[in-house]
Amino acid sequence: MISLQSVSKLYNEGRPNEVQALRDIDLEIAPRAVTVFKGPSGSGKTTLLSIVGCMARPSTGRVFVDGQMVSGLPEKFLTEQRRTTFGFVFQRFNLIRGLSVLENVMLPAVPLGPDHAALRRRALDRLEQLGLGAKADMKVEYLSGGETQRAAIARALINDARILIADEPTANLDTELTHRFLEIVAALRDEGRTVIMTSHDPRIWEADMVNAVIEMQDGRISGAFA
Amino acid sequence: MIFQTPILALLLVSLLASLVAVWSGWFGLRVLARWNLASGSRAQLQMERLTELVSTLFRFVMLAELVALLLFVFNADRMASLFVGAMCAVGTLNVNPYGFPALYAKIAVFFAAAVWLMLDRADRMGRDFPLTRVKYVALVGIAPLVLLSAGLELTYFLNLRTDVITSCCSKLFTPVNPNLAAELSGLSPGAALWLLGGSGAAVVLAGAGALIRRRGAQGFALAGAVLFGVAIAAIISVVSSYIYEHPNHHCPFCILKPEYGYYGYALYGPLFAGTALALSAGVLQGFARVPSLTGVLPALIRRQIWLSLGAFALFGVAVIWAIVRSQLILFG
Amino acid sequence: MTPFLRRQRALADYTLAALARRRGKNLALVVIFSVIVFVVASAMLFSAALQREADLVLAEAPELIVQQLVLGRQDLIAETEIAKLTAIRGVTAAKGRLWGYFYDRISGANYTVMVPDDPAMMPEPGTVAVGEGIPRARGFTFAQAPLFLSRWPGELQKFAVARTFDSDSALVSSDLVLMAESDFRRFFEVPPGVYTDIAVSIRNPREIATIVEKATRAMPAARFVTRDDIARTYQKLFSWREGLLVALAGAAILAFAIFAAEKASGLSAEEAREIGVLKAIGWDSSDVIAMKLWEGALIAIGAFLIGTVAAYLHVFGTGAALFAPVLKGWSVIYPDFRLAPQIDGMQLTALFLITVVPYVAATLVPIWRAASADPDQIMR
Amino acid sequence: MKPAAGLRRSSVVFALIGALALMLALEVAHAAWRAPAEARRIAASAGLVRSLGLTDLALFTEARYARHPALADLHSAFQDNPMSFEHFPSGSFVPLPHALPASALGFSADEVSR
Repeated sequence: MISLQSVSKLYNEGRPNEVQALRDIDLEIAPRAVTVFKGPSGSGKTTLLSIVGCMARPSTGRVFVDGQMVSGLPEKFLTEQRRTTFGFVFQRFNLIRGLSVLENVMLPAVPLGPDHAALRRRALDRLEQLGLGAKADMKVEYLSGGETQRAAIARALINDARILIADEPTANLDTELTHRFLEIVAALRDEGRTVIMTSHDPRIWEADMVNAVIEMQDGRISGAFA
Repeated sequence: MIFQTPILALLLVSLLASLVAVWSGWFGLRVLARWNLASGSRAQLQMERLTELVSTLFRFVMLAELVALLLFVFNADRMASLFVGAMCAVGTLNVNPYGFPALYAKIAVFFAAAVWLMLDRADRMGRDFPLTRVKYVALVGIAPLVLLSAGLELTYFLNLRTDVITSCCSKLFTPVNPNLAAELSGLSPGAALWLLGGSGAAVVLAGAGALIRRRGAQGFALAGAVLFGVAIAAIISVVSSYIYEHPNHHCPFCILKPEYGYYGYALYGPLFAGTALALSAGVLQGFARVPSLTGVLPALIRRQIWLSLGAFALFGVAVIWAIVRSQLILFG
Repeated sequence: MTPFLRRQRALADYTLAALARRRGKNLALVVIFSVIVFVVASAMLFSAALQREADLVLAEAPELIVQQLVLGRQDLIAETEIAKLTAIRGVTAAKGRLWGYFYDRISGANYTVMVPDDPAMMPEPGTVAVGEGIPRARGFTFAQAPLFLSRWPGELQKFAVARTFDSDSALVSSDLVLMAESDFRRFFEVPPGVYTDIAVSIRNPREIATIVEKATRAMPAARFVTRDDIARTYQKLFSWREGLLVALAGAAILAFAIFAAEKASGLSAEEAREIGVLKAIGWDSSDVIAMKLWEGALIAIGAFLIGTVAAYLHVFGTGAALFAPVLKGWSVIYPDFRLAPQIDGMQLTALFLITVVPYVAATLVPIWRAASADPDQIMR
Repeated sequence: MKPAAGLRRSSVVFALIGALALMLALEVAHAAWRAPAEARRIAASAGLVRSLGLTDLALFTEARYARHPALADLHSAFQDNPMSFEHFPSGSFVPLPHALPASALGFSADEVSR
């Protein structure tokens, strides 16, 4: 359960290139559901996602995750919150080149210091589930687009995050892969996870398994559909 | 004199420590003026990130200073043969009036930095950085100490003159001379051991009390500080004699020499560690009631008290072993 | 293993994986750093070992040497002065020493010609005992080859070589030619009744200062060199030179530290993006700093160990082959010596502080700068 | 540095560092092991020093004043200024004997050590 109360975000405050990315947002995001933000680029979707995901502090306003206020936390604690609660799939997936798929998947767990062998097994299981078991030792730059995305999903889930955040996950994928992605998302929701996405891909917000679509424009919420 | 590898290494560490101290002192002043955790502004965020840098730098400097403290004494010992009359570190440190003050300043920096690091650690455990102001007030206080220590050290090394006839530990630590060192060596062995045992018991009692009642670590810190003083006095007055197996040799430095199996390190290492932990437990106790720390700080304090007691116990074992092993019989 | 250690190990794993991607560049870095450590460590070990050897060997030198000074230059000293010295209480013995230099035009070498102090070492007239450097300088091809000495063209004096000192004592005896006193005085035309200088033995070393004071009053024109003066001269000679070399190497270390800082701060766009990704997926600044410190620590400690281990082999295995040319200078006779291997905690500590600390220090601020990137920048 | 399958990179590198540390330890041990033999050799040299009445090492034999730094003739060529650059390379290794008593030099120790 995530709620935002009159959240605004300013970038580069006090400088000539000041940008008001979010204006006075009030929002509740349901748990165990798939929520999609849609809107043109520059509408503040991504900024909202990074505030929801404890990646950035809002300039004003309050953010609650599971009833606990996180908006005033120093970065260190915000990070702690983030890495145990959220998993991220970025627009360009952002896997680290030169490392193997397995190494990439294990990365978010490093600061927690888990047992290496157990972690490795967990990562391999996750890759197996996503159909990447055979490519675990391959360098990430040799993966195809769909495989890269699935590797990114595996990485996002390695700390067993309850909330998966995906920024334009299907921007570079063809229809078949998009369907494959939606299947994965549906399976995750059925596992009891919350999924939050941004997208301007109609294939996503028209999909059946999406529970809520929130439309944004100029840093404001301009509409919500269930 | 300055072109000697150990001296160059020591000066290098002092220089780095001074740079860090000056910069972080200045940053501390800025924090005291502008710290506002409620603000989400860029400047505040930047400041929060800089605290990370200050902590990292301080930890690094602290480690380097610890090694440098060892090297300082070791080097003083080694250079003794350069000076007429010097037999060990005492003579070298006595070559000019800055030697001993430089050593004391280095020790003070060690304790101050140790306590500060613990404060820093406690601060970072609280979700609202509750001790930030305290921490930076302390830092603004420590910075001049670091500079003073570096200045004394530099002055000392620049003024090393080999044609000065200096004194040796056998002259300094003899009961006949009217000075503090002589007073300490003149302390009767029995009284010194009783004092040491007494303050050791006080430390154990204070520690047990603080562990059971979950407060009163300040008393433990005080007992630890007293034990430190008494222990140094006892080392000079009696323990060193046992190690040298010679009733009139009272030097607190010669025990660091290889001839005596580097036994001094077994004494000073635990003693310094135990005292530093005791002091920081005492200081932290003052903040145990800060709301965001009530959940975590008592556990940290308890751990420090346990570790401190353990270190003092190691020191005690080293003292007893020195006495048991020795051929020297002072009593009986 | 505790989570703390597992975290450290995982951080090390990551940094190694990252380093392995630019393997050539990073190996080159380690190699350059190792070479710097090697030079500094060799200088330290070499001078410390020489110094120790000098200390121990010269501890047996005469307690006091008395030289006659004329116009500020050393001159021959009269036998009558010996009595003045033996008259002082505490002086066990005072003996005139006969020694000097002989420039050998054939080999271009300077020999030290000497009459031994101890009668048991005195060669028979007509024979000499020589250090191991003399046969080498002369290119003797067979064991019993005689030594011909010539002071000017046309003059030639033949000495049988009764004994050659082996290279165990080369450091003190390499260029020596020992002669009987009669040979010495005749060959060098030193009149009877004078000596080069006087060696004084003193029973109690604590009395040396008092004895020098008394002797100065008795012989105001003389110069007194005590054994401690000699030992101190050597200690300073070696540690001063070592320090200077280290200071010079310090310039190299500084340059290297600047280079390291530059490398750490001039992160490529790729690396900066990577750190952004790490932060975005849940690494804290302190994790990134710890990871980068591992990078520095692995490079620095690796280089430190490689450099130190190699320096030991260089100094004690090959006899400091790289330093020999400097020490040798233009001397024709350079002792063929091996030093007693010696390495101690203080040397290692000082070496560690002087090489590793600047490197790590130089990278700290750039590391922090990289680590404090905004985690959300990767999404923008 | 290519990790073998299943072997962590850190294991490989820690093992390498461990091996280097072990070599360093072996060198320390070697120095300790050689010590008695070296002590005998040094004692023999020291005996030679005693019976011959030597005062200096035979390390710098290129010139007469370099041969005996402790007894050097203080006014020979190239030595007038303690900081003067040397004619001989080893001169850069052999500074003036600083420790000589001021009285014997005829000028103050300050001037010498500067």
